[in-house]
Amino acid sequence: MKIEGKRRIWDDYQKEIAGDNYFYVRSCVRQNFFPGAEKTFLRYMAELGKNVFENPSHTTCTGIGYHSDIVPFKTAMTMVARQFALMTEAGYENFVTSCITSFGLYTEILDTWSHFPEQEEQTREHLKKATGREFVKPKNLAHASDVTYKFRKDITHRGKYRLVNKDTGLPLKVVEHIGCHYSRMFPSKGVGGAEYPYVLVGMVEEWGGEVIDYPERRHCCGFGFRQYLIQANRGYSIAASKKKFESMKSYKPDMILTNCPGCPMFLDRWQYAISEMEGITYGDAGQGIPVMTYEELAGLILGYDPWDLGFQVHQVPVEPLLDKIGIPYDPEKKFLDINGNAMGKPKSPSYLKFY
Amino acid sequence: MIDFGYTISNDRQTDLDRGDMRYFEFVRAIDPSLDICIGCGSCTATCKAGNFTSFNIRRLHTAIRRGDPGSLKSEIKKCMFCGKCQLACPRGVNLRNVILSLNRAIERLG
Amino acid sequence: MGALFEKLCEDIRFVEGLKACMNCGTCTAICPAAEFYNYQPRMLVDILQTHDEEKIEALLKSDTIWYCGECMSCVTRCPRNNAPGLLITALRSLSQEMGYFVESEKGRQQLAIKRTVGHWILEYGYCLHPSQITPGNHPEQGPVWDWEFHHLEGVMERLGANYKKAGPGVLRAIPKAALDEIKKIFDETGATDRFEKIEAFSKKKAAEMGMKLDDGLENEYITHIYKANTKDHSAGQ
Amino acid sequence: MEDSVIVIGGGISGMTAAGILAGNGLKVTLIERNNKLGGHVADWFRLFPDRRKASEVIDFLNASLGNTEIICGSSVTGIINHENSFTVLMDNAEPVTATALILATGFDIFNAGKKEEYGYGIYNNVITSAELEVMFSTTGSVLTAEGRPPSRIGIIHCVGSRDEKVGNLYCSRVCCVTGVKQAIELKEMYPSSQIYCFYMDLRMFDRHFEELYYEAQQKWGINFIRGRLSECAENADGSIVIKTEDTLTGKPLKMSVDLLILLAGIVPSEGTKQIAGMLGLKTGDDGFINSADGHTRDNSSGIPGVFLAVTLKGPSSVSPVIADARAAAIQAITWLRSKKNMND
Repeated sequence: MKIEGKRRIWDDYQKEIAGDNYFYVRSCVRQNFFPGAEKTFLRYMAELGKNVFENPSHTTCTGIGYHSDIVPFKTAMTMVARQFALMTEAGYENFVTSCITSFGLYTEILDTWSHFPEQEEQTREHLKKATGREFVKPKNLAHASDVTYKFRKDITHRGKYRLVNKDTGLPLKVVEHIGCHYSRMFPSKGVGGAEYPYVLVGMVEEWGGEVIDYPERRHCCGFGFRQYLIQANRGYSIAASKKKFESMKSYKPDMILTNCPGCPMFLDRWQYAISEMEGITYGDAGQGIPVMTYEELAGLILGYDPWDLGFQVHQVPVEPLLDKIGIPYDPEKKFLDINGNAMGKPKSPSYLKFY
Repeated sequence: MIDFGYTISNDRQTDLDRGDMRYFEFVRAIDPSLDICIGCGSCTATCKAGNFTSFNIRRLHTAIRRGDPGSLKSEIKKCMFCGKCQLACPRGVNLRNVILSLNRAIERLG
Repeated sequence: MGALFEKLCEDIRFVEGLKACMNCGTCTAICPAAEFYNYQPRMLVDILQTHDEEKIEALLKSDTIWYCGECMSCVTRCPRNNAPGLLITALRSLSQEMGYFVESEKGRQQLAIKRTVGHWILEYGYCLHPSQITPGNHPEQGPVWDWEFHHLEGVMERLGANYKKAGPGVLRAIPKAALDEIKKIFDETGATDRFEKIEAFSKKKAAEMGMKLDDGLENEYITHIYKANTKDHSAGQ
Repeated sequence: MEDSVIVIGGGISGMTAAGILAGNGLKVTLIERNNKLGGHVADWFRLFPDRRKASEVIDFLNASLGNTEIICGSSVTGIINHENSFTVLMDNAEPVTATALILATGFDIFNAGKKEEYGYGIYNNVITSAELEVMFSTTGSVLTAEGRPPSRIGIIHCVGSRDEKVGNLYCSRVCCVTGVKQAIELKEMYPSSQIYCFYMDLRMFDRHFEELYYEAQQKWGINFIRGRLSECAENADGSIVIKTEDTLTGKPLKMSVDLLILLAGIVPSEGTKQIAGMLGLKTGDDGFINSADGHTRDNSSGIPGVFLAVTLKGPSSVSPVIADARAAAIQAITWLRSKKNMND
């Protein structure tokens, strides 16, 4: 593999990312499954002295409903317009989404409006009629991973740890997984384009790790909206993730890094389900391959407590990875509540290790 | 093992790295004319069995050439050996002999 | 031009998605749905560009249009700038509009999505809510989720969420005024109408199939559409 | 002034035109920006469909040049139209003036790196058909990046052709038969190898092309799969995983190959684009120069005294290129001899 070839492509796809004053909108999936990730994003942005504003009245963009086709496009456009209106009312112009599905939908809608201005007009009318609100389109639209990518060097400077094996001194091997809706429809809207996105690679390189490219890197995790939401369709969803694990396993990755809401949850949970269905585990000796979000990884680099980041709600244990880097953690505190009281413990799976 | 209410879907993708080329090699040794097929579909267009069933002779012999004999045994029974495919083939592929050879391959290879 | 094709052309996603297909197969080559279902986005585009009303009606009533996962990988690849993934969104919209979705097993599943994600949007302001991700319906979420589900308030508090409370933060309670706005947007832009159509057509179909269907999630029809595969959807071709 | 012609572009087209003009006693100057004549054909090993050596064609054209003044290593920087004559300015040579111009600035090979998903310039075992010809003609052996003989080879048609994503809607014409020719040559070199061509249509339009395709299937056992390459990735051992649909079975298909050859198409050359700009010649949506009339005046540029020789008008193969260059030369001669009373 010639890395210069990728660098040439990366140079072609450098998008503009605003430097401060962000209007932040949350993700349906991530709030449920990675509450610590969104919290961590706001924490390091504050430490970096950046202003990130959240209006409690913002809501879903309806992306999951839209992509499972119960929500019409007109509705999605108007819901997105309402978010823009909240941004406008708060005096912001830089819009940041926590969710990739949202980011893709916002991008698609802005593109639609530029090609079909009458759609924008109609949306404005719908919004006005339904809510009385008006909006200005954002000057800059970014995903939270874009923003984290932008400040990756600042995170290094404040960081305590690097993605290096403390015993061998070798970089940790990371496979990255990009959400499908990050740049597939609009390659120029993603850092690094659609084929070799650089947004996560840039973080891993900066923080000392080594990115492993593997044949099924571009394959979807298998969420497929209705393909997971309905139990009868989940065979598709799990098969897609399995295909990725089978393809990456010979490279012995130390971890999987993701920028999408659903992907880390599926890549985490499906390792458990595959083990319980087929007795197969990936990674060393039943440990699985730890999966994390870029915020969780940034948090580790910055030396935040792993249990503040939310690793206790991952099914695939991250302790082996923490040990490799040399990040201290207190196993006794893993499942305690905020006051240090016990809340019981999850049951141990049959095959996948449990700490 | 836990029953999750579903199973992991099988992959339909043709994987030429893991293809079962035995049927193709068997037929080829008897009748190499399948090599010159241009995939035009004249055989399927004229096929009597294909007019009354889901039988698709072109798809079947293409799948054999791709090492994918999955539906061979059930599909090949639909052929009525009328030989029209062979008449229609612009490249002169001896399709009747190909089908006969495939039947022999099934006997031999299972 | 036939009536169905004309209706599809009213959808800008359809107009954007259908240019001219040369049957090259780059879409099917990397389509996750094509790997696991009897589905080829190439065939879908090829059928649509015939403008054949009978074929389009059959498509709208078939399982075929419900296999796609809307990952949009096909959009990146098409050398003719077609977008099969966008065409799917237009076809699914029309299938629900016409009530054709209940004619296929995969299409009938729309009611279960409407009664979960659809209702959660209106109730919680988000497409999902942890209180609704029950381990029973989501066994693959595993023992950690099972533990979390039974200690949601404690876990969410530990991780800095603002669970069910006012103000900003993870899983905050969405103000009633905001939820009212969502409802008004839904009424104004056709989502409410679609919900009603999904309900009405599904109720008719449930009766036709002789299955019990009430307004909740625990009934014969919902359980059936949520769990059943009565045929092998990967078979064929 | 004495009738004279400047031929811009020293590929087989320009060489042919110069040879005809010189043979008719005209003063001819042939300008080439590279240091040698022969253009792309000089870098090719064997030509389709009969696999004769490309160097034989170059030798023939060289021998025909007669008294042609040859200026190599100079790019044209400007053209002055004096109505009755033209002065061509160059970066590395003195200006030249003549009474007619023949433009033969030709094509470039599509930059396969633009098809990012094919990994050209990233994955070591992805090469172009042009690079394969260089391997044939220099070392005479074709090895993988790891130095091994390839046991499985993929040949990809339509790279940069028939593809709106890279802005080229047109067919490059020569790739189909080049792929078939190269498949046979590789099979000759490695009889136990498996060779797969991935195509959408096999456009065997000219004499003996279809026969070559037949020979590739019947004699050499080359596999043809109807499906356009969707994407590539690299295996740990450096082999390339390719994904396509076998459209005749309707299933996605993947396989690993040791070497992947991209039949990179034809695009208007930089020189062609520059010349079009200098003279104000009209180009089509495809970037190639439009002649005055595609059927009846295909060698006329619309500017009196300026004549066009394919392939600046679009992709073409060797024989038609030579025929078209001869036609351009004859038309220039006719125009000059008729005392320029025709408008072209």
